[in-house]
Amino acid sequence: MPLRIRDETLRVTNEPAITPKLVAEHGLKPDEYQRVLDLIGREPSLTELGIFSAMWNEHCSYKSSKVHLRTLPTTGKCVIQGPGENAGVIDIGDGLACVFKMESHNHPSYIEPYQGAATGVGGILRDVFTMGARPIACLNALSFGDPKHPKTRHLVSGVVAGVGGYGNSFGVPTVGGQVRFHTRYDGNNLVNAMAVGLAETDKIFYAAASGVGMPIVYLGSKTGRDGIHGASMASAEFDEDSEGKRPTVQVGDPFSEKLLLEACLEIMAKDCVIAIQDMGAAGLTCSAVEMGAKGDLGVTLDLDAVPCREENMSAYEMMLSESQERMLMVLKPEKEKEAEAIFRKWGLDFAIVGRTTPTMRFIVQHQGKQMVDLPIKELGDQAPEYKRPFTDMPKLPVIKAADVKAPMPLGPALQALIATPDLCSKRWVWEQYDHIILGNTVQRPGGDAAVVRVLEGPKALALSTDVTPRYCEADAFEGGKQAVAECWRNLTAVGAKPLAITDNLNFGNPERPEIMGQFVGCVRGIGEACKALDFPVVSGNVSLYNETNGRAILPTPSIGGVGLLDDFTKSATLAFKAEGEAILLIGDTHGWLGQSLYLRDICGREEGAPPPVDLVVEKRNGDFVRSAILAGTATAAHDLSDGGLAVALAEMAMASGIGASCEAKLEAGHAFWFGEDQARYLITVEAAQAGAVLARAKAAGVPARRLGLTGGDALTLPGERPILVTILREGFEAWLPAYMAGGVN
Amino acid sequence: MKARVTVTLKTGVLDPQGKAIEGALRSLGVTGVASVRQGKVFDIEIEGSDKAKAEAALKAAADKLLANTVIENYRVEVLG
Amino acid sequence: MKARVTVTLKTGVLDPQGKAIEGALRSLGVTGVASVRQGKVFDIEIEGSDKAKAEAALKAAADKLLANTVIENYRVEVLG
Amino acid sequence: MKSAVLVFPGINRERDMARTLKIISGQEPAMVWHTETELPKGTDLAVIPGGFSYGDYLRCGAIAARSPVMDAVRSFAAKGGLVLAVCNGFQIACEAGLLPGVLMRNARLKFICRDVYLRVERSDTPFTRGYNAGQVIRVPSAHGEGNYIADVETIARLEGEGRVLFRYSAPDGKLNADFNFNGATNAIAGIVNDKGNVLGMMPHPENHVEAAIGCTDGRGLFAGLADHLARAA
Ligand SMILES: Nc1ncnc2c1ncn2[C@@H]1O[C@H](COP(=O)(O)OP(=O)(O)O)[C@@H](O)[C@H]1O
Ligand SMILES: [Mg+2]
Repeated sequence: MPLRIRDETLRVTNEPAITPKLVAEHGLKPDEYQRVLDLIGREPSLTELGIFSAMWNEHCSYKSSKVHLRTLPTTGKCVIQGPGENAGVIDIGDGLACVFKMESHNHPSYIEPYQGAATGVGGILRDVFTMGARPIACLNALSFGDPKHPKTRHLVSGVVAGVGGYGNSFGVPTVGGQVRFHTRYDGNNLVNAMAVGLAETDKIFYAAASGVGMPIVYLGSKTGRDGIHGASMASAEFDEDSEGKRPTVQVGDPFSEKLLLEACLEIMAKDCVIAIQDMGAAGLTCSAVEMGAKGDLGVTLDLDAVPCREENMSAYEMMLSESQERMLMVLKPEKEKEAEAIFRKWGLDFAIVGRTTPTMRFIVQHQGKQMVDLPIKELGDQAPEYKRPFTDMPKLPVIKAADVKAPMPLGPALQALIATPDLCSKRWVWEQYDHIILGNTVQRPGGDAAVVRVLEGPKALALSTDVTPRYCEADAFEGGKQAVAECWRNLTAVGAKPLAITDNLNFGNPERPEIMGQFVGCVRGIGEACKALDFPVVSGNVSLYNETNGRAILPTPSIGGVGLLDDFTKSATLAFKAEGEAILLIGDTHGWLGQSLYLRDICGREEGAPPPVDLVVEKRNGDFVRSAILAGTATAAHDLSDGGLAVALAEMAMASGIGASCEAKLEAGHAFWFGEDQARYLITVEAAQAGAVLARAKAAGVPARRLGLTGGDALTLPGERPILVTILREGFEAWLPAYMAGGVN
Repeated sequence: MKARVTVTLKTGVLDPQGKAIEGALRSLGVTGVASVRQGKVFDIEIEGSDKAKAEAALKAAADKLLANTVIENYRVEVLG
Repeated sequence: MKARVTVTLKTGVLDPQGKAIEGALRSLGVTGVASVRQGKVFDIEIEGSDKAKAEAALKAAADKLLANTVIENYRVEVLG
Repeated sequence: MKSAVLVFPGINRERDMARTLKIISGQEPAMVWHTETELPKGTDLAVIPGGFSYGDYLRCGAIAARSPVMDAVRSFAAKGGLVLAVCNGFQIACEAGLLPGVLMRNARLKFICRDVYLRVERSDTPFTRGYNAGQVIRVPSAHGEGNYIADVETIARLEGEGRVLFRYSAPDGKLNADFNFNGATNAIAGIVNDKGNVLGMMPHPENHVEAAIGCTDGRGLFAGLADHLARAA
């Protein structure tokens, strides 16, 4: 590697020489370092190397994923701001906007589950209120290893406490999410956190600086040596050693974040702010460079002004610190005093640490020395971009229902299924989250989508996170489609019109063609579904290198969807409402057992092609269900997903305490009851209306059939002994608390 | 036997509690406090009288449960 | 100057956290633990070098804020 | 009803409380910053809302209890003014010496957010006149430290003087350990001071006042207060 002469204008005497080893430790490949040299025409200083390493790592630069992400549909009638800002923004009418995004904090949560999860929630909340929105809800999608793995219980306990600890104290309701277990997450659990906020459409704040000579203000908590290398860590694969290395863990301070929220919103209301950017991954570096680069301006920072909580911090450390609860803001100069007074009132640090310049250079000064002098645009835009080779996995065979022997009758199979780690109630988790604070939670966790009233109503947002990783593993393209379709379906099942999504793409090492193949396949599937369902992507996050010793996680593209209800009092819930109502099954049932939970957890076979998703049918069936809900005809609604028809029926019964009996002439086959065919829902209607609803479905080209009637205190499947709803509930509620108490594996 | 395990935050790890307490002391008019770091103590009653065994058991307890060794240090004292 | 204030629960005051830790230790296989009581330590950096003055300030801090004297005792040590 | 809602750094249910006061009384409450040394003139109900004042660092409510505005609340209460302290507010009131006892970590050490059933012990107080004695109401609770503890004499006095207004119970009003989810002594969910003008309670009646949001069992408390104040005026 040709090392060049040090630049004499950078008189950095106390920094070590740049060696190939040091370059490698910064995660820069030799060709990437060459790119640095070509770009600046000299050897970088250590601080500069750190800055390149932070800006050009996978986490910040999206170098492996960018080319593919560009293919996603990001525009639509409701979209105000698509990907590229701190969060996506959509128009929900009445001058209001919904601001939302999902982000991962996987690696930190494995190393220190409580603080890792907590700071993950803190980070995504900052992304949302940086844009001028008051957070109104959080969701969390969690994937853990095999329950039998010795670390799993500890991770579940810490992560859940951390998500709750931060959100509860900050004061935002955590209203939904997912929890799954699979041995492929053993060394790499996933913590994806989503935040949703509300703003006025004409008061959205962006990161792009404007105007030369404007003061750049540092706000929030002081800087310490937290999480230096954090961003690089998020892009590095784990090995046996990394548990020993224990990089500096960031500690969350939800109290300071709450103060920061109130101070920021107050300052924004006073019209003081030109641009604002939170300090997330790669802290001061990333935020300063982005503000300048997006605004076509240079930035000069004076590190002597940065509020530090530790002594003798070097420029390198200050530039790369990931201390939490900090912001950078470009202020209207005439508002300096006013802004400072607001921050002082909230007990937060406020310091002018730099200015915008006309030079397009990123300059950092510390103790009278110039530590950094880099071209600001190139730092962001010239990051390497890879078209990594990828291979598609061979298609798996379609499993014929006739080839799957039922190991037990339907009833016991149903009871066993709803007591499995993936299907059991997640009450133990969401009861640790304050899901009602702010007084707008219309539908709490436990239904298909959470429903959160907007201001005083009647509008409300429906929120859901979804993905079925085992489908993605079996067929990335279909799995990507399915993740979006299921999210759309969950929003539809409460009666909402799905508007837009955020995606959080969690995969293994993209340098392996088969992993890259999963990524590309899923992104294609997501894009196709988003187009077909008019459900654009407005924000997202990519987390790669989730693998340990060469074993990757299941491909897990979490989808977080937002839907709109014009009148939340019309929203549907999944609980049966009354006895004697007709239960209708919407959508076609072929009995698709491949990759079903029945096949995996009852028959012990994790096999076959996953159910295909027909997006046209998906839309037609969903639109029909939504209109039945909004017309008030459907008294309850629930989409069918994991576990199929029998599980969905049981969930509706358990939510209400009312039983159901199915018509005797129905198929008794396991494939009918547990198959996971897509685009299906269950609704209930008054018995007298059933005929009319079925006729309407027929006219709309929507397959629909009558399953039976609600009533009694037991669920009766055809040819089976009735199962008391209370017994179903016991099984459903038992597993997770017992597991966490150490009682079961 | 009585024993005490003291758990404190490692240097450099943010201590939001300590920070809030500093501020509160200042506004209560307690002067001269430059910084506060908060930790935990566990006062533990141990059966038997084998000091070495007790110390080993406590170290195990601290490692497994009482301290989060990613961000905390601990100290075990068997007081006898 | 460095100082430490240790705050512990008064005897007789129920300590759910300590109880839970006892149980957890048992299930982790740490044997011989008869009881656990959890308390707090505050490691405080004091300005100046007047030990008596420091002690007075710390007592004030503990009385006014660090301990809830309804249920807690405290002990002040100036380590110098 | 002229109410004042205290605002401490880190408090986070002040908006919920303010909205409820407005819904029930039709009057916007005054929001009072913790550094104030007086309550607004004419205040007839002071409310210490829920949340995480000062992050619940040190001890829940400890730091807020020592802020300037609490002196104002103490003298307001001493003159007989009505004080409603909910959740973190209850913790603050105990730390401030307005109410006896302490709120310790929940018995199972976890933060729990769920609807709980409260048995209303008596209806002849300004806080409970909107209910019947023995009535069971469903209100949400959301806290990690609500396990009420006091020394034996204090508990005996509270019980003897009829100062326990709310207890965690089963839906049928029976006391049952399964429903005393935080492990509070005698299933105590809410108590008043010796003069009966300061109520501290852990659950959140302010989150159950709208049918649209699922339940209106919390209304009685606020409607009762408004009624009491209207009659007193
Ligand atoms: N981590 C979590 N946090 C909050 N709520 C959760 C979490 N995990 C699951 N839930 C809730 O439990 C319910 C069932 O979850 P899930 O089976 O994933 O629903 P669906 O099949 O409708 O997508 C949902 O209401 C969901 O929001
Ligand atoms: Mg669903």
